[in-house]
Amino acid sequence: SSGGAGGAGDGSYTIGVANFTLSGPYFNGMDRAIKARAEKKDVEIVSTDAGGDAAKLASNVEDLLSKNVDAVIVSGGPLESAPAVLNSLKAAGKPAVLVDRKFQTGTYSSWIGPDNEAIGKQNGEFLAQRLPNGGKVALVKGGPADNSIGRARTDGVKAALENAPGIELVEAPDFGNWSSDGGLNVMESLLASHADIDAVFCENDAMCLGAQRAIKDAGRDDKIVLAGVDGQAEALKAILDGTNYLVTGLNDADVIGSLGLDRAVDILDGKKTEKDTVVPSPRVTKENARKYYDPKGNF
Amino acid sequence: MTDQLTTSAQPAEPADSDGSAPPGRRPSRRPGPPRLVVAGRDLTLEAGFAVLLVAFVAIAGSTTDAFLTEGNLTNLLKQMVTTGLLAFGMLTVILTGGIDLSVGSVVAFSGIVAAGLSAGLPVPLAMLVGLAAGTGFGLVNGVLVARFQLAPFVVTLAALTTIRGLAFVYSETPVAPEKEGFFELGSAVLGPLPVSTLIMLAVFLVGGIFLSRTPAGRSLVAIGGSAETVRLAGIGVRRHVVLAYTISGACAGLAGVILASRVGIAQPSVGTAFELDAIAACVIGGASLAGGKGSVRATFAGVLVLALINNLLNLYDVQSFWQQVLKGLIIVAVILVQRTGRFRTAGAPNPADPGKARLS
Amino acid sequence: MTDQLTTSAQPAEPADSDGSAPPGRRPSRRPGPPRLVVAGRDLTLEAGFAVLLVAFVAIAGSTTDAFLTEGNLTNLLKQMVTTGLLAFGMLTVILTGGIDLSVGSVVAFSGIVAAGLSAGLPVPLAMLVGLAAGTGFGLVNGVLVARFQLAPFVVTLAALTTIRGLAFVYSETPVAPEKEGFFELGSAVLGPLPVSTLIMLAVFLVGGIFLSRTPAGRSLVAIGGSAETVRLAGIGVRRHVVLAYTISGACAGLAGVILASRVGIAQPSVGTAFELDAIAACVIGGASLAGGKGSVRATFAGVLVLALINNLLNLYDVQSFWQQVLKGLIIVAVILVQRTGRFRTAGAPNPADPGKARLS
Amino acid sequence: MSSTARTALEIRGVRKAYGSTEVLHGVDLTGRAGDVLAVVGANGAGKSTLIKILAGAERMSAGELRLDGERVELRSPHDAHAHGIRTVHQELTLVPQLSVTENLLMGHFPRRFGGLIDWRAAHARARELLESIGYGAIDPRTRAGRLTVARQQMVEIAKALVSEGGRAGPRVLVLDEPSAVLAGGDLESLFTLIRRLQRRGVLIVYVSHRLAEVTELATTIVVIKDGRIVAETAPERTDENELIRLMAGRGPGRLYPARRPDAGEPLLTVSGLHRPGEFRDISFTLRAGEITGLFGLVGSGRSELARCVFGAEPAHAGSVTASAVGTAPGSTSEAAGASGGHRLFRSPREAIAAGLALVTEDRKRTGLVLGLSTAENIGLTTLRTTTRGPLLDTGRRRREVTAMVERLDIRPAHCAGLPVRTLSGGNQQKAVLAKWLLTGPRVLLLDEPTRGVDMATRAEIYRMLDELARAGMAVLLISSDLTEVLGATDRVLVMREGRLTAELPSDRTTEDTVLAHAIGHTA
Ligand SMILES: Nc1ncnc2c1ncn2[C@@H]1O[C@H](COP(=O)(O)OP(=O)(O)OP(=O)(O)O)[C@@H](O)[C@H]1O
Ligand SMILES: Nc1ncnc2c1ncn2[C@@H]1O[C@H](COP(=O)(O)OP(=O)(O)OP(=O)(O)O)[C@@H](O)[C@H]1O
Ligand SMILES: [Mg+2]
Ligand SMILES: [Mg+2]
Repeated sequence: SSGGAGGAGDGSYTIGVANFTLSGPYFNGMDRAIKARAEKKDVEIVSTDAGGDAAKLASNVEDLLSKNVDAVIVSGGPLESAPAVLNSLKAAGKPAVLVDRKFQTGTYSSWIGPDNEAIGKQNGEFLAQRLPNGGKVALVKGGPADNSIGRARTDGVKAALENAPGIELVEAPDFGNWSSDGGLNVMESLLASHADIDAVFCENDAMCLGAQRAIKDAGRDDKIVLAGVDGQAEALKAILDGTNYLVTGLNDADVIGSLGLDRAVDILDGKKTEKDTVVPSPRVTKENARKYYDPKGNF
Repeated sequence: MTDQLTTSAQPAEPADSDGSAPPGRRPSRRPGPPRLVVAGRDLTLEAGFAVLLVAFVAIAGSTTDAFLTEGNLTNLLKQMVTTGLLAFGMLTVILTGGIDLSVGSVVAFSGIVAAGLSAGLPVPLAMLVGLAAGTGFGLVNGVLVARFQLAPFVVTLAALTTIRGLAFVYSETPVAPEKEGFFELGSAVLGPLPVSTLIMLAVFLVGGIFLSRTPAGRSLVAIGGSAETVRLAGIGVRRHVVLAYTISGACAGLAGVILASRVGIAQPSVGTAFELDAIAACVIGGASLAGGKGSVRATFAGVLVLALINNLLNLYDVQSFWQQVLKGLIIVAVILVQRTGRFRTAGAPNPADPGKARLS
Repeated sequence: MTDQLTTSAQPAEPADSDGSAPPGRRPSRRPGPPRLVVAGRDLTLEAGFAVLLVAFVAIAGSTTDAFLTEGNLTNLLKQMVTTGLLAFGMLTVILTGGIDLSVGSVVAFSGIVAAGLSAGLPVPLAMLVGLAAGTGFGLVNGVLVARFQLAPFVVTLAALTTIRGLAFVYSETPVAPEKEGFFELGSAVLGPLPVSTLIMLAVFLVGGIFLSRTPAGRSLVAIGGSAETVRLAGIGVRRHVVLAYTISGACAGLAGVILASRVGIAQPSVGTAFELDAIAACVIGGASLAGGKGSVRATFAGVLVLALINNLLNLYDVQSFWQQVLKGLIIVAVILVQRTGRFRTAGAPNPADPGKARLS
Repeated sequence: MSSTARTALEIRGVRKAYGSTEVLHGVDLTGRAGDVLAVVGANGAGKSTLIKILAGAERMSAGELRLDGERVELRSPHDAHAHGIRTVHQELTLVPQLSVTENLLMGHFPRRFGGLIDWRAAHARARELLESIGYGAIDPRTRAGRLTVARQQMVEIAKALVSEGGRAGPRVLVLDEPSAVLAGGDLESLFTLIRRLQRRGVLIVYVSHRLAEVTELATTIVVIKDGRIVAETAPERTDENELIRLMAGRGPGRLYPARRPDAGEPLLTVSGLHRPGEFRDISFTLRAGEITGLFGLVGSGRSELARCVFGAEPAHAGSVTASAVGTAPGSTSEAAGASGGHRLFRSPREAIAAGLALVTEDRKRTGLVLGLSTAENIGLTTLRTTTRGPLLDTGRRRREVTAMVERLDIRPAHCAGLPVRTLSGGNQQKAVLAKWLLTGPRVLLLDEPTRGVDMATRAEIYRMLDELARAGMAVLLISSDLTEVLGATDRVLVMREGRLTAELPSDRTTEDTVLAHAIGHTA
């Protein structure tokens, strides 16, 4: 593409996507969901990746503005806030649609994302039911400590389990870095220091998949159950197969991504839209997993 | 392009050509490749980079409209600031034969401290504290390396980890300063130029003079060539090594403060892998990790090359993962072209010293 | 502890003492600090590490019940595998005076390719392809460094970026192999020992023999000391440098395949900053980034030290960012103790060669 | 000099130990202003150690040092400088990346504008300094690493004369083998300089293995043996033979073995070898049983020529042919040809395979791997061949190395496991020689092989070369030492500015004649 303007005139838009990072499957899936949706709607997409660098995200957005895109979808991932990004979009008068991550500060046009605390709560309630006589629940966090998405999820779980009878919570001291190998390592350490874990909650499915492997290697897959978040295809499959991976909270990158694209187009078309949209995160268990399992999905 | 670079990439004495190339008289006394000498300074290496950059710009300008817009050029200038500041500090350390891996963590720490303190202190003071924190970390690194004779790689790797941890200890969550004044440093412009870019340019200018024209600067370079020689010349080696790490820490502190101001929020997790870009800029600019060899101007060119690569890949709409693939390949291509030019001019790949050559 | 280490950390030439100390005869012919010589091998450095590790274990075992459980020890053994494999490959490269920053990306690429191909190919074959891919990347790195005389740091930094990109190009999403056979390598045990750990030990054993007892291994070490001397002795320098990077690539490929098998799912994003741990292990083990100096056994001890630090910090339930702070401080403490021991035995901090000392 | 001159330097009971090895066992020395105090001794006797202590580079374990009667402590080189002691160390210490000016004026730069270095003035001062001591040919703006070893040595000497403000010279000038790489006019310049400083009342401490030089220059000669002073004498009261006996503890014997020219068939033929900027149209033949000397002034291109013959550097034109005779069982291949009429060794490996060996002039950089043990260094050339299966044959290696250590009398006798770095200079040189002898060469090229080697060892090396030649080897001895180049060889090739200018029979040629050909003043 020659980087030309889409412009509302001929009805075709060019929309920029500013990804904070693409190196997690979730964010990557989001990016591809946006692209897939754009293809259907005949919108041109320019996607950028800041590789986890907040300043680069800001300059990527500036690069996008240099290319005269009509709107920018910001997938901020673990980024708490990005005033520079929102300011430059505001200054250029281009709509800013946030997907997944809602920034704490700054003005944006619209946000579409999950309620992370609710997902956590929902998982916690599931585990409380599962462990009526109490038990030890381990929490595997993604980190780093400034990641409020993860914190919200863990807080949700804690809120649901704190008052449940006989439940003891164990927080892994180290972070799993949102990846399967990280989840594996953290779980191995937990298993070594706690012989009596009954359930594990991980802040995302990738870590849970690693944790599940550690539990299996330790030969304790008949005693420990797992709960994750996201609805990553491999996790859905594990749930569907009837393993000890029992539940996840769907945080569907496909849905959020395509809604985000739709929202951007709606705004450009001048339609009146909601400002903040919480995408529901249904609880996925063996019963309903088939409905959500799509091995060829974007995530 | 290759042809023009032939005159450029002579290994030369980058650090040397700054200082010791004689003013005036007999511009090309040694038989050898043609060299560009202006006002007594040997600018062959720099001229080569200039040619490379002009080529870059010409190609970019003629193939994508977005490149030569004011917005994009300003953007480019801003994007260079962090890497530029870090690269200058890194260069002083590399010249002594060391390395500083901790700069990314220092960026995070200084930024978050400055942002955090700005709530209670006047903004300039809070920023100064951020800068001072970076300087202090650099000092500690320097003392561990010089006084206790520890390997710079391990010392600064440990510092990378520790300082990152401290940034989180200071604040687990991102800090968003309230005062508008905090954002000025990062967003102010002077005419067409961002103030942050001007600060970086000033660091390169003053730093260049420091390294090429002051006894302390020359001692740093000499230490990288042979610390023992410098010691035998009655010059305090440790003191200068400490100085180099302190400069690097100060540059990282400054970069951290500017970055927080520019992004508008300070995160304890910012700055991961920043050290790699900074080192890459130095090495693309011909610096040798063995020490004693490196040029301020060529390092600046290295920073520019890296920023251009990123900018162009974005403008050409290259997909993220292919960007990574291409970025690596382009870097190799750039140093290969540089090296090839060197081969040609030198007649042969200096077989007398392949060990050094490999390291450089 | 310090006292015991006094006998340990004599600078010596660790790699050297492998090959050239004649077995048998005159166990302690050199007057000097007490040295531990067993069966003609000078094990002073290793003994020092052993003391350090025993101290570690004793303290850990007596303060936390969880440490000396079978489960935890098995964990420890498993968690060493990746760093161990990467560290051995890194050591061969460091011995030549180079560095390989690309190992983390190679881990990701090999793992994801092996996992991806395992759908269509027999598992061992798919894994072999993963290993071969790593070897191939190492070969390319080696050729760029040795044949084109490019700086190892930039070449492998570019490779880091490019190979990471290629991993994503191969598959943007994690790949979960279907076949049970894929997980065997990572989870199988032989008696109390994980097979993956045994593989790593075998690499260290065979690799140690390679470096200390074969012409090619000795050439690698000598090249790091003085490439020109080696070239004039009629030994092909380039070939050996290529070999070193190829070994590093192969080790990273192997580590990637084992990791994917162990985790059960291969992610293109795995392995970020793995190179830092690998380099740290080598340097904690006394290797010099200037080349020519490094010990296989001490590198192994370095791997163990790093794994123990991580393990203990977890067992003591230290919060993540304090873990980071402490990890850095402990690393500095370890090399400081090592260095202090060295000072004592050598009588003085060898002022004759501060440059080298700083680099080492 | 007059015996009434004040005592400038007094050393009492100096001891030095590395670890638990004591190298100096209580050395006493006295030097008066204007003296040339020559310190002689065998390799490893402790001369350089003593000098490092004087330079503040090493600290003594016990003892005291007085300057002009006043006790001083030298904690660092800086202290030594502050007391007016300047040193030229045995090993070159220039920073190769920096210009000559920077190396010379390091720590003493002229400045302006509140601290900035005035480079113009610095270069001018460096040039002035070099010219004032007769080394004006060196361009102060050249990178030090580009200079030949000899020129670097000259810069080292000049450097020792720089002090604060570049004016007042040193009180004590310590020279550790300054002449080892100098010849002809350059050596004369050094002597002139020493005499001039002497007249100014500077105490010169002079270490050298060239006894002729020592007896010519010294006012007092001190013999050091195994870390002790064993004799103190004046040049007029002693002779070279006595000195050698004092140093070595045994009679000197003949320095040069009697040679009877007995050239066999040609083993190495060099013809029309050409490398632009370094040497032109070089042709010569080395024959079995013959020792050929190659003399020339510094920078005449001898080292480059040797490296080129050995395949370490490419040539522009010409050929090198090694033809072997059937006596040696070893490899007897011819040089591999690149194209017709232009046959050269493309790598040292090919040259070695054809029976060549090259002892380079810079042992620290190109002769040894300093971090490795002596045994490993000696075994380097035979690394690929001393194997059993895929592994090194450590037993055979050890036997070979031990035999070489004994044959060349490398000290200390247990050096095999020691880092070669800790050997004294002369013993390092022997280790390099040992490395090459292990390959069983047919043609031995030696570039300044006796640099820094004591008299007794030199005699051994000459005897060894004689032996090797008698056994059918062709030897090329590159040297800047006129006496040596005539004494130890059968014929001498002379090189000037990259060309061969003469071939002279050693036994019928005078030093003056050789020098005349080297300088270009032939009748
Ligand atoms: N750093 C060191 N560690 C251990 N031993 C050393 C060290 N430096 C020198 N030695 C030993 O001290 C002794 C004296 O060495 P020194 O260099 O003073 O001899 P030298 O008289 O200068 O010999 P040469 O004529 O060969 O230069 C030698 O046996 C040498 O091996
Ligand atoms: N005035 C000079 N300045 C710098 N380099 C010089 C000068 N004269 C000659 N050279 C260089 O010296 C080299 C030839 O020196 P080479 O070492 O081969 O001579 P040599 O006769 O062996 O001298 P030496 O006695 O120093 O070993 C050439 O590469 C040449 O470029
Ligand atoms: Mg000496
Ligand atoms: Mg020479």
